[in-house]
Amino acid sequence: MAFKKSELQRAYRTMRVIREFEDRIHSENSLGNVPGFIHLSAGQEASAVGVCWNLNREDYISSTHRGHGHTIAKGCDVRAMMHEIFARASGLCNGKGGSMHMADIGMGMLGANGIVGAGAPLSCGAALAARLRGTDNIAVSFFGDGAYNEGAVLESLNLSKVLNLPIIFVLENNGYGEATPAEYAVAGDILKRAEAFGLVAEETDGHDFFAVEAAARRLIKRAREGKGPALLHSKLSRYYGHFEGDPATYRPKGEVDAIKKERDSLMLFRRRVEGDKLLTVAQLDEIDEAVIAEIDGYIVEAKQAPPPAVETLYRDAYGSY
Amino acid sequence: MAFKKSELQRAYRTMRVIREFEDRIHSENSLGNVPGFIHLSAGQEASAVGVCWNLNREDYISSTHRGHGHTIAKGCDVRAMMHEIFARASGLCNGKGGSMHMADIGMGMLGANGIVGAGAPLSCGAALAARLRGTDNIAVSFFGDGAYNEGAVLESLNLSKVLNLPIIFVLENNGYGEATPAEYAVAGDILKRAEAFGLVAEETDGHDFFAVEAAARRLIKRAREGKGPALLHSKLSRYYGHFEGDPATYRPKGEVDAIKKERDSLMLFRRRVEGDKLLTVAQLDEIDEAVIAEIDGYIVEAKQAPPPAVETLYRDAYGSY
Amino acid sequence: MPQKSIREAINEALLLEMRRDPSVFLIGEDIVGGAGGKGEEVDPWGGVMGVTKGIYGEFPDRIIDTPISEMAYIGAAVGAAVSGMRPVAELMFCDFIGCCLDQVMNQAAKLRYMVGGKAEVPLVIRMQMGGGFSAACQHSQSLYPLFAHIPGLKVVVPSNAYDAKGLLITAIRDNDPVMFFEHKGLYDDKDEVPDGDYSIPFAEARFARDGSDITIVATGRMVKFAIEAADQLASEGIACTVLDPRTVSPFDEISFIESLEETGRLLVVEEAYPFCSFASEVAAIAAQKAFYALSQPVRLLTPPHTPIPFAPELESAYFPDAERIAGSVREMLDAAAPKRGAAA
Amino acid sequence: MPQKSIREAINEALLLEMRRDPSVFLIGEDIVGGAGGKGEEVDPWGGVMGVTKGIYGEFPDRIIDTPISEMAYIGAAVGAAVSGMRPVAELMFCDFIGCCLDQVMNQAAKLRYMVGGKAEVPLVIRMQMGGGFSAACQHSQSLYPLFAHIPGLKVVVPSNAYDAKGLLITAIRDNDPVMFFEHKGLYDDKDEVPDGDYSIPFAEARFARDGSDITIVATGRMVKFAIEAADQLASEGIACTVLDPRTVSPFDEISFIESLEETGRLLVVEEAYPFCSFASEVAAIAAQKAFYALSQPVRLLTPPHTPIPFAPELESAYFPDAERIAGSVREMLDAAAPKRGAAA
Ligand SMILES: Cc1ncc(C[n+]2csc(CCOP(=O)(O)OP(=O)(O)O)c2C)c(N)n1
Ligand SMILES: Cc1ncc(C[n+]2csc(CCOP(=O)(O)OP(=O)(O)O)c2C)c(N)n1
Ligand SMILES: [Mg+2]
Ligand SMILES: [Mg+2]
Repeated sequence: MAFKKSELQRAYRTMRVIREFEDRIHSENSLGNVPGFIHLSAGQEASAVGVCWNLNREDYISSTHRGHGHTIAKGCDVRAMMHEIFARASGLCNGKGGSMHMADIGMGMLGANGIVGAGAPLSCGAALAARLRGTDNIAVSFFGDGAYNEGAVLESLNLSKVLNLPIIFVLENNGYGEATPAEYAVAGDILKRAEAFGLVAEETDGHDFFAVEAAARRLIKRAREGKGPALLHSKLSRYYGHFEGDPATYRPKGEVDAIKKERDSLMLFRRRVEGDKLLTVAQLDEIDEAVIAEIDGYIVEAKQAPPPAVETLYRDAYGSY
Repeated sequence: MAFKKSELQRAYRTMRVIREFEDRIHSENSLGNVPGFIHLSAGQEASAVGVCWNLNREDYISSTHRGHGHTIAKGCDVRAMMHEIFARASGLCNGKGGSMHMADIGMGMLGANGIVGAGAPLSCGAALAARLRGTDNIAVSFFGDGAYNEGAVLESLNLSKVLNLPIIFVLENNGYGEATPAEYAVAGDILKRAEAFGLVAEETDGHDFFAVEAAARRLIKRAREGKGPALLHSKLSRYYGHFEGDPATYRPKGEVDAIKKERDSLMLFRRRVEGDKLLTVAQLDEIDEAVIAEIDGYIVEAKQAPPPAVETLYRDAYGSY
Repeated sequence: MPQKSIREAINEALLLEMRRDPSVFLIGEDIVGGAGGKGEEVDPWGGVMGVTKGIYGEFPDRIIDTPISEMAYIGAAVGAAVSGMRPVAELMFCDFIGCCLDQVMNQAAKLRYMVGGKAEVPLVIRMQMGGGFSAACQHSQSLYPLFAHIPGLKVVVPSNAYDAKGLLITAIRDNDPVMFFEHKGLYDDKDEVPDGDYSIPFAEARFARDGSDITIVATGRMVKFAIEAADQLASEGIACTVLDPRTVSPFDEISFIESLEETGRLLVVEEAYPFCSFASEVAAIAAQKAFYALSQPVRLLTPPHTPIPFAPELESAYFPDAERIAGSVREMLDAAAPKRGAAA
Repeated sequence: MPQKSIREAINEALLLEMRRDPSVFLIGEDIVGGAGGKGEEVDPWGGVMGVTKGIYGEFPDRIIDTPISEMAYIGAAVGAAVSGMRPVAELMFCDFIGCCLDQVMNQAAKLRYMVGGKAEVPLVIRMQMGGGFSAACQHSQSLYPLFAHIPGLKVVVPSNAYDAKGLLITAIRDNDPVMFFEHKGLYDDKDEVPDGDYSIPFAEARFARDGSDITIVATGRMVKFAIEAADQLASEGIACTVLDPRTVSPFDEISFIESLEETGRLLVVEEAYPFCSFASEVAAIAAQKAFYALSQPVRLLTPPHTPIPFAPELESAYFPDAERIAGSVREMLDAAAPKRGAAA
């Protein structure tokens, strides 16, 4: 697909926003400024943005504990997200959810999730709803290599095929589920597993926006046409520990550095668009600077924003009770 | 494998015991004599006996709601089973469990199960225990086509391969999970599903004792040698409704009759051993008669046996409390 | 008014709501039966108890049979609810919650709260519960206390056909996840049930009997037994209030406390396990909020703290029944303690 | 005696039991870490909180990392227990029980009963619970009441390092399935803990403080806060008993009732959800069995009936703390009602 210049700018910008969002939370967290359990997706930007590139607002995604990137890629309010990270009343979830529960149903984002694999059934439901309503909307379920062994995900693969749901399972394989290598925990063959459930399955380079975008486009088109569910195996890496605080000593020395040097998603994108003369270095630098300023602004603001009022604690458990 | 005459007699006898056990419960149930929820395995005898033929007492099996055949094939006390069916103090579970909870840990029978798919993890555990103890014992998990879509089973496939457990998953595919055809509910390909998790998978004719026995033998041998888990897809049929009381109107007319006429496990066995002149008609008839009398004796006795004393209600929830 | 069984009442509520609101759909295992098969009937089962029988004919696209994958399809119902539908999922037996609790407890129940109120989960999960069939320990449980423990869920336990219909209609129209418990032993119980649609508000207990000597709180099948006992006791000159909360969560504390203020005595009769249960909760509310009204110790009549046995003789000793309810009431009234109520 | 943290105490209990009994093994997610990988450390994690760190070195074959498949590996622990081993499984957070409840509730808990006592399930499941980390609604729950509701399970909730070690050793030697709850906020709390092995019987509550004005029942982290409050109140002349049940199921009714008979007042402080909870259970027991000892209404100090919020400000308002405990006690003692106890 030929991208317009503005599209390329938008794609790069979104990836850069994710990276900056994560990098800044990382530093804020090291300073003890961020409450709660945080899982960062730096390194995985291309996959989130490449998949969501093909989605409308009315399409739904579900995400994982490592959900900032997906949430941003789906178009949710980054400012409100940052406020949520800082547990502010003005946060995306009014300070009730935090990093692991970022969600914006109106934007088609069903939520990050503290429970590994739990998003897959939710996305099946959103896909079913789309079908029952007779729209051509689809749903995406993002999950990790570790989650591929959860009953919730495995049952969902089967259910999605039985009901011929318009859903794409995006397995973001960063090589580890917490401290456990995927090679240990995922037996057999990743693509064949999905294929054996009757899904179409493809593998893609999750560091490369263009590869992800193209693969997702094919699979999503099929799904919109009622041709059924698919799995996209997106191979990528995370830059930080499993959670903020994890020194990641289970990774071989130098693993992350090598990837950063050779397969960084922003670097690959730049290389491609600069090489093909689609965007100039200056144009890209400008985006970088703007994003750095934007995210910094959010952080400054979020730090000063008021926390939720204590009375709100008692609200929102029910619509009525 | 060449069977001794006494072995053939034992195999036939066990299958006949299962058939008679189920047929008689069916008639007793129609008369309102049997309490509780009953699922009969008539038609599925060859699979239970063919698999368990290769097991020692120290090997473990887990079973399903449709567990009488497996329990008998594993060598549990048929008399005590019948007493359990009639809810007697002298029952296999002292009248506490009934049809859905037949178990005899000492005989390596971890239990029928009221929860679809729940036996698979239990058998993984028994297999793990065998490995930790350094024995060459194995475990078998029997389950149905419907159960092949349960998270518990799917996770177990993966876990068994990751831990290289000595376990055989025996998928007894009788074409239906309750009123739902397997073609509808099991997406994709049955063998490939297990293979995609890294298991060895074979298909066998579950009506044919000799076919099942041979296939199970190969897979169990591998497992005993530490070569890992396998799945045996045993294709067969059930003769009665899903549970006692189900008129099974979801089955095409004549389906069961045709199978009874052409693929009945006892008939196939007889045809083979009579044809090969391994056993005579008279020898087989003699077994039939003896079994009929035996089961009848159990029923007569069970009907007269005393129910459990009410005080026993309060026992056995805990070893100590 | 027409007499209808609980089975019919529920079927009718489902049909009426499906007609009224196109976003209502049903999902579950064998709630149609025979999917993709070659049987002659279009809906050979209609659920294991025939509750959804006949709906397929009118709404073939809105009643969906799934594989045996509770986590996936209950979760799909949650996902469909969040994205704007009103699913009514059937979990065949509440005992199977062990296979899908996460989607109920961590997703459906918490979604609204965790996003600061900016989501709705208009989901109903219908489940069978209860004993009396010798269905043994994995098919006889009454696990509503487990659900009632979880904030974010509403829990409904109807005891008769009229209530079942009206409460189910309320449940379907409610914007929160509602766990709807149907006692397998009551499906054939008949009652006067209007044909049209009507709804019964949550947290409004029903006074099944009025009497000033004692308050008996009971749910589900126990209401029936409590009424039997109360009628027997009435002939002995003992006047019992039988209070059926109908919804366990939210619970109608007001009616309950009012009743205790009148009677001063409390017997709670429950079919569920006793420990950390709804029976405990009712007693705890009394001890907190109607303490001075109570004239004597609260009494709970429940099964023992054991799994449910198979043998009919054991099972009938396990569950409370009318006789034991009446016996408990008599013992309470015989107790020497003076009535304390107004004095405090 | 050496000072050890709860983390150390648990690690030590595990090691001692593994040395003593070759059938004890550990299974869970990342309880070693780095399985099959190329990192430099042999056990880079030792569990997400480092509790099992160092065990791999001594017992590489008896500490097993699994895929993220709670139903399968918790079920495998059940199966291994039934077939003669003594597994200690770790469920990283008790919140994850939603993914494996069936194996706990319908298998482990019921197996012994359903086979008429002819099976044993010597299984321990260790789980993190509790709030205070802004870990939000799916990583902060204290779900022990849910487990305590299920007959067949034992439920242990230690509040300090000495108890944690002694109770875990008892749990491992016990022949029933034991749910062992570790509060994530207490792992670093230190206490005098002997090096050798010792066991603490179940159903023996600990009197953390003795006092005749009121009985405060508290578990887990709430014990710490209750002690803080009691010490503060002591300086105001109010004498509190702080009763730590240590095991929620079985519960030490005897000590509890004895204490109520002395104090006549009951405050239950719990971190778990309030409805159908252990707090309700304790109050219900009081209302049934210590009714005449009570001089005033029972009081429960618990979180509200909502999920757990993320923001630190909300979370700290959500959970009881020492100040609110002290406040509740003062209010209770200020209440006008005369002490009734002995009179009745
Ligand atoms: C049901 C459940 N089990 C375990 C956990 C703990 N946990 C959180 S993230 C995680 C690893 C997930 O790995 P993967 O799916 O590969 O995602 P990644 O973290 O690599 O993005 C685990 C085990 C959980 N949150 N939920
Ligand atoms: C977790 C769970 N879900 C649903 C049921 C209800 N149920 C009992 S048997 C059965 C069908 C099982 O089908 P299959 O595995 O093919 O075994 P079969 O009955 O054919 O032997 C179902 C759905 C159950 N007992 N447990
Ligand atoms: Mg991963
Ligand atoms: Mg079947």
